[in-house]
Amino acid sequence: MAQWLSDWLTLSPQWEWVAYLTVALLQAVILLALVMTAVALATWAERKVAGRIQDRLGPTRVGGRFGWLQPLADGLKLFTKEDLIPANADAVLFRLAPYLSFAPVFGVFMALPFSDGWVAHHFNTAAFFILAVLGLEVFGIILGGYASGSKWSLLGGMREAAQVVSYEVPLAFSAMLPILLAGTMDLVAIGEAQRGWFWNWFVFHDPFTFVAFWIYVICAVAGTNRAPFDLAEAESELVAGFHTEYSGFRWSVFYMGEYAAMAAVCGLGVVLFLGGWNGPIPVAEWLFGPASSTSPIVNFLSQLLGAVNFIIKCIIGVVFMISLRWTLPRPRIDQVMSMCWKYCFPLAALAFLGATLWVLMLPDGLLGQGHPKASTCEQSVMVTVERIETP
Amino acid sequence: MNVIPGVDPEDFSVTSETEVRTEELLINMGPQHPSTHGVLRVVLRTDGELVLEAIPHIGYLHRCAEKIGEKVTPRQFIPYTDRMDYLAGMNMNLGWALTVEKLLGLEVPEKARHLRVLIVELNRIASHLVAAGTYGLDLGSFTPFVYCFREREKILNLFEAVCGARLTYSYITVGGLMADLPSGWLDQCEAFLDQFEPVIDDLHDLLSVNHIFVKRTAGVGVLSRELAVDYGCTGPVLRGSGVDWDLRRDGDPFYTRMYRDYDFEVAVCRDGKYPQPSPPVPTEAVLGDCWHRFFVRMVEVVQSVRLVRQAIEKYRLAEGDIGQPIKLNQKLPPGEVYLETECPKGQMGFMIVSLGEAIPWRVRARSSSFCNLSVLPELCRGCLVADVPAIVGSLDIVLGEVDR
Amino acid sequence: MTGPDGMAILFWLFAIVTCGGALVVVLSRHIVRAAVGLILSLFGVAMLFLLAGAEFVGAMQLMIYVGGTVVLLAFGVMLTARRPLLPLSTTRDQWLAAVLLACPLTVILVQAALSYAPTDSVSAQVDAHSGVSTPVGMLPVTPARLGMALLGFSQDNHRPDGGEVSHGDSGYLLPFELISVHLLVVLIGAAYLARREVPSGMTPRDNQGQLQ
Amino acid sequence: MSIEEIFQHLQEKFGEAVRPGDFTSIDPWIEVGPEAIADVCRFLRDNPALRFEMLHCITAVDYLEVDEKKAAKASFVPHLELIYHLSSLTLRHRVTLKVMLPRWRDDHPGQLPRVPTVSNVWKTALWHEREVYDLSGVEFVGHPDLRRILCPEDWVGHPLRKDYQMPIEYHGIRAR
Repeated sequence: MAQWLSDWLTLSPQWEWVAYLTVALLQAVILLALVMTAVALATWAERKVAGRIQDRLGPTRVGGRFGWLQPLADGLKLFTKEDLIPANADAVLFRLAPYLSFAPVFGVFMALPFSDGWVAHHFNTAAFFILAVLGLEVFGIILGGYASGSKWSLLGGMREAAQVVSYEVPLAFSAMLPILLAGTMDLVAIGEAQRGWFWNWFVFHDPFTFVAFWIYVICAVAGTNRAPFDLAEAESELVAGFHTEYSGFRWSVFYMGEYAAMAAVCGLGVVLFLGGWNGPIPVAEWLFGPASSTSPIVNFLSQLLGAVNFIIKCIIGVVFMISLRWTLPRPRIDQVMSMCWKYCFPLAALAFLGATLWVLMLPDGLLGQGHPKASTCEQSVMVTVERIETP
Repeated sequence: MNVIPGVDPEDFSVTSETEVRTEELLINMGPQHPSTHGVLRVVLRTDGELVLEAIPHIGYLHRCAEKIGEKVTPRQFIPYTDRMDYLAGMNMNLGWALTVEKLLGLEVPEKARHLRVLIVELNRIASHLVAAGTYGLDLGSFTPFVYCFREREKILNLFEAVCGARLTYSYITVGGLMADLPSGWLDQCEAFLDQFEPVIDDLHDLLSVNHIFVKRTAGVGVLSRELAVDYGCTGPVLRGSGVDWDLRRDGDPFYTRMYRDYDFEVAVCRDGKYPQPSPPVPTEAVLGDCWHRFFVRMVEVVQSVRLVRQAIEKYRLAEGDIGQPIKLNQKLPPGEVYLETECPKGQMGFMIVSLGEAIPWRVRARSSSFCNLSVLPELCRGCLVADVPAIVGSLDIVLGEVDR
Repeated sequence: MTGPDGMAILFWLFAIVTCGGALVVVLSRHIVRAAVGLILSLFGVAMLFLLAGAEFVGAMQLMIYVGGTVVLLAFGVMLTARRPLLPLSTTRDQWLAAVLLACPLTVILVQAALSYAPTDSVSAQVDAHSGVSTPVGMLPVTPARLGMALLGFSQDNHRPDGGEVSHGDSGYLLPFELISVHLLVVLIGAAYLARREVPSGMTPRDNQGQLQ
Repeated sequence: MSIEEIFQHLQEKFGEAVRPGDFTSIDPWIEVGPEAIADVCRFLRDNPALRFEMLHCITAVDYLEVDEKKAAKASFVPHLELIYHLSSLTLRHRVTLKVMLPRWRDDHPGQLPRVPTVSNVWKTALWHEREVYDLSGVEFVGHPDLRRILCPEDWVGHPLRKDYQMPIEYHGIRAR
């Protein structure tokens, strides 16, 4: 796109970077808009789904029939609320913490492919980049807890950070299985590998990836401090954990960070395990012929259909996480920690081992008919070796 | 335990080599606190996550109702009994009314007796619903709370139709009841009971057999039989420890006469099984832990529904009217009487000492939550900070009753 | 991705962030601000890697340093703080020693940086995937190649076709194994050091018996 | 087991310290001397034939006619009564014990009457005795931690005494 823009502006070479910069900014704005709508949708969905689960209506007054403008109303309220900084808080860090916890999650969307070609920046190591960036979010929590100056928010922050840090390990481990199956860390390739009918999705590839998927779900929920694992708010004397002292806009940034993280983790899970933009029935292939057909319009339409598939799956994931919150009680902090280290992590390791054995022993799947494009382990080795030979 | 005697904890030079020195923390839960069910202040001395000692402080809601009892006639004291356990106003009224009737040697007509059983058992259901809902809240699940309060609203609507009030009824008074049932009320009540039974199963699915709930409550705050009796715990807290004792069956004859022709089972865990229409007991649950205390209340709700249905039949068959309460300033015979009744929280005892005038000489209220709460330090020693709300919630205390 | 001077702008931006962060670490009297400064400087380094097209190393830097080490440092600092954190005050002679050490080091680094002959990147080979232009001489670095190198398939020099593996050809398998064993030992050591003797008196969880 | 048999058991063991109260009233009671209450309670709990495991409550009733007119024909001499309600869950019977105490020790107003504690027999007495001390002003000798439980720590006077006067103000809050 950048190349096309610079020709259109007929810029001489050394001014080319202006075109690249504007394209980058454009993509950033689109992504920010997308993240904001995702967050707004998530907050609205949270209140509606919670209402339905509890046999009540949820917001219905603000804006039209189903109260769909409620997030806007919340946002407005939060922006106009007074933004106070506690007396013995560390002002500089207090201001920095919310943005330190929101920015990484925004980074995740940069590498997340919405459809075949629709990815802000095509990372070769997208999955690894996303896991690394998700790790950054922890520091926002620690800083928020510390900078608030009160013993309780520090305790809350520490407790939540410990949980997030310890759940990242099984999360990364279970996310490695699709990488193993697809042979690369490039999410677009992983998505490609799951084309065709829904049984080509990695979650149905073999029993080990199925187990890994559910471990991924648990760790995703725990890693973003959601639902049954929101320990900090639970403890009676920690009140609201690290963001007790925040109010107004800063608090809403933390709030957005949480929902954006939820959407990001759902998105990653969908691409890794549930076939990303490939719908359960390969409609795109029937309608628009093989994937990379020539005419841009057809190409665009198939990518659009892919994006719709992806977004629907993400919505289902988010609604699932929300419904978890309103049905299950909270486990205790030591139960959460022991579940992570005694159950999730060993199981993830076992699943990883099982998947590798499965791939080696049954290269083309249980029923003998191969996998559309997924290169098994040795194949990926062969592919890499050939590529090396030809400089 | 890890503070070495004679060493000033602030002195850094001495760090016992075997031990990473952890700082003991004094955490102050309450008196305004989301999970202490009212103005209860618990000071926790903790070492990291571990609670070394829990010291409850009460008295924030003390109105000295007993002193007021010496200034008003028994019928005028009824509204004060409502404010003691404000979640079970009817049971409190009944307790006081029966105590004075025992002193007067008064017997209410059949129709009034059945109506009293009906109203009191409905109030027990409402109180247990609050207990179950707030216990779900203490452990983090919000939905059961909403379901419980939706059902409780329907009961409060029924009470509002009967006596005009939703919380402090003053409906059962000495010598009978303030008014008879409005027409059509019994059908509404039956309609409520019919649609209420499936909700109990929902609550069981949401809480009693929910794995995380069981993990949070089974084996936590175990109260042995001897300790429960020693601390004078009564009601679901006593039955949760396996003691087969229910005043409606084994109480003072003057009180058990009221339930003489009703059949119900006492909700207690007899060799691993509860009275039947209830899910199985999970394996991790130890007799006397938070789970059992919670489950006893759920089983009691089922028994109360049975009692209300029988009371409706008997009320329809009983002829005559519900009789008249005693005059406002009727003279009391000299004497001293103590009577305990089975309230949702436990055995609520009332004592009246009269020297022959209309105003009693001394009024005494023995509160069940007062004794149930006194066992808290015993249960919280060595548990985790996250267990304290679970234990306090399982005791189901109401501070109005504790402080009187 | 961007023309040569566009790249320069971004490079200078991230360089400033890195050096600024480092300065904050050194000069700040407040230990947590120093930690944040460390985060920013390591973040800057990660961005420099990404700018240079080495996505894998950039992400690795992010995950290990920023996500792991500094969080560990923050945990260590905040959890052991007995009373509000003491301000770090460096005395006069410490400054002297620091400057004496720093000067020769900077001289060496600057001299090395200047003497490096910039490759005349004539035609930037734009990578189809990431759009990162890498000078012609270098092969596009992908994690697959790194993985292979670590597992013994030598990447840096072209093996004679079909010849057996000569000395020095076996990639980085040995160092890879050595490091992992070393890390394991460190892990176990740390766990052993931080263990907590169960005090002889009350075993903390005698009635529930789960925790210890 | 009826009140007479219980009294029989106590009579044999304690003889003079135990006096028959009133067996004909609605709630029959036995009178016990102040200094023997702890031993009687321990005996009632431990004796296999009696086994009173549960102490329901301890009540203090203050007999003092405040206004002079009625004081003349009051049917009682001013004194303080402690009433213990006990019951046995296993043998399903109840008993009420009474202890007669002077309103003030050696009649010096302000010196609370003394009674040995039963908190080492039933742990529920720990809080009940604190409440009686707090509201009615009776000192329980041997109680591990006798402090006020319902009124604030620095409250003056014992509200349930008949001659109790509400203070004018408490920490700046007007009370009367």
